[in-house]
Amino acid sequence: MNFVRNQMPPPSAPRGQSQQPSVNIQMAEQELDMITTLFNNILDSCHKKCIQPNYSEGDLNKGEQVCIDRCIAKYFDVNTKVGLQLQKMEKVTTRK
Amino acid sequence: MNFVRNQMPPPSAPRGQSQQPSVNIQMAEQELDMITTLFNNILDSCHKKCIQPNYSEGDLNKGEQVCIDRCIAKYFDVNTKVGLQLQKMEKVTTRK
Amino acid sequence: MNFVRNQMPPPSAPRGQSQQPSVNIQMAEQELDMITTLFNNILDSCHKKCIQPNYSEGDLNKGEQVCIDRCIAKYFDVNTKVGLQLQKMEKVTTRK
Amino acid sequence: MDFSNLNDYDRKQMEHLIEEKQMKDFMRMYSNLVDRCFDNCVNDFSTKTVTSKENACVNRCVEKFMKLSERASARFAGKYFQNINIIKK
Amino acid sequence: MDFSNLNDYDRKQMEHLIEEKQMKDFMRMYSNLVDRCFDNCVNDFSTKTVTSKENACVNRCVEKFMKLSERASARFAGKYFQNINIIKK
Amino acid sequence: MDFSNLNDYDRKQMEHLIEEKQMKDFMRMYSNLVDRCFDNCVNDFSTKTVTSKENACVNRCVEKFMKLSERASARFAGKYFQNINIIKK
Repeated sequence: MNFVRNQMPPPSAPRGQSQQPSVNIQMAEQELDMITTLFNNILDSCHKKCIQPNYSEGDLNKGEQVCIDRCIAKYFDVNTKVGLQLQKMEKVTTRK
Repeated sequence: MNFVRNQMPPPSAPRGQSQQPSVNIQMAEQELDMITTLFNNILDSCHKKCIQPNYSEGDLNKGEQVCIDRCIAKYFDVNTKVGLQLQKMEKVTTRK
Repeated sequence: MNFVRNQMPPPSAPRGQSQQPSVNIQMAEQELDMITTLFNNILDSCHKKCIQPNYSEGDLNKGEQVCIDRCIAKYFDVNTKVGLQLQKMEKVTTRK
Repeated sequence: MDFSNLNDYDRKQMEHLIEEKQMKDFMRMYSNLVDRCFDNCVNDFSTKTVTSKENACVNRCVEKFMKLSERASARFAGKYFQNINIIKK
Repeated sequence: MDFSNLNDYDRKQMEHLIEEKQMKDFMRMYSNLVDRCFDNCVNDFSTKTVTSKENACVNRCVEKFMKLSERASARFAGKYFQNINIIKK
Repeated sequence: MDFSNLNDYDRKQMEHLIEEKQMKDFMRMYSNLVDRCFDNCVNDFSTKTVTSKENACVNRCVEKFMKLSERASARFAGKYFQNINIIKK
């Protein structure tokens, strides 16, 4: 998960700007958990979709590399779309 | 998990009644976790048993509805039976 | 997980000996979590490899017993080998 | 879950704890839903764009799951009341 | 896991932590066991009652798993002692 | 994840939290990797020793996964930047 330290995403204004340390920490922690979970799920899903479990060799062959790149792109998009759909459903049912 | 807020189960006397805040909180938290886990496992299992993964439509058809109701009832019963069986086994082996 | 209490592993000197309670607790907790996870994964994997899900009887038959013993031994070895391989890879890429 | 024996301080703490757990549980549900719908609907890796067919499948997958969750919520509460006496020794 | 270098305060804390973790681990094991036995044994949804056949299957499933856990506990402790030197660099 | 609005105390706390989470995440990755490679590679229970064939398979399994993780890390960071505006309402 080194990408967290090495490549910081662009700044994003946290909601409800507050001077209370615990709230900022809590929000930062939640975002960190979301990113970690998303990354780990991508590893799992794309391993399942793109890599044969017979492990004929240790390197990724060309086909696997292409599959992985596309899998990650698609997973991200599905992640976004599902989020938007859930938001829309929330507004309709006001279940929150 | 809104049913937690909206539909409180009937009162149950906690064991070891104590005035220490942390113990009461701990027990309440444990019970909450059990309920949440049970609910989420039911969603997973009954989705697996009752819903075809081709998703021909977004609504639940009549067959799926009936299957889901029965699946939930059965899951609850299995949950109870397993609990009772584990209790019986504990007493036999006094493994605790 | 009673083996934790009943059969303490041989003493191991913790790294960075310090008088700070929290560091010792943290390291002990981490080790405990590793052991618990390893044990639970062994139960899962060896159940999958050795036990038929038709459950014709409650006892473990002779074949299952032998399979389980060998499965546990092999799982442990794979656990060690993977650990050593990851260490070797760390040194090569100095990714830490 | 009887909260009537908790004092005011505990009650506030419990409310905050429930809020925190509901947030965590929503995040977990969201992640699992994405995983489920991706695994079931996305199989065409000849392109890096989600096809309209896959898109429609994901849509229905999400809707189906939320409807399942809604129905299960109702049935679950009912069954929980029924069983609460058997589980407590 | 050497607890001899922990002072009395730490030792008490560690004992409490182990108790808490054993409780959580038992709950996890219980939930997983229900899930496993339900998935493997319950497949007849023409009725909302657990059939006697399914009941017997669940019984054997639970017994089989607990016997596996018992055997694994014994073998695990043995193997842990064997390997402890290899893992620690 | 903007840390510029955190004061010095928070920043230290956050750094410690990230370290703790990275350690936990590494442990989780390690456990899952052992599980995955064991499940896929080890199937010969006529012996209690890992065969050379199984050994080689585990080796390649680990290498393959780490290479996947490396590639995914790079692509992931890129995609995260791309999408950050869509997700934030």
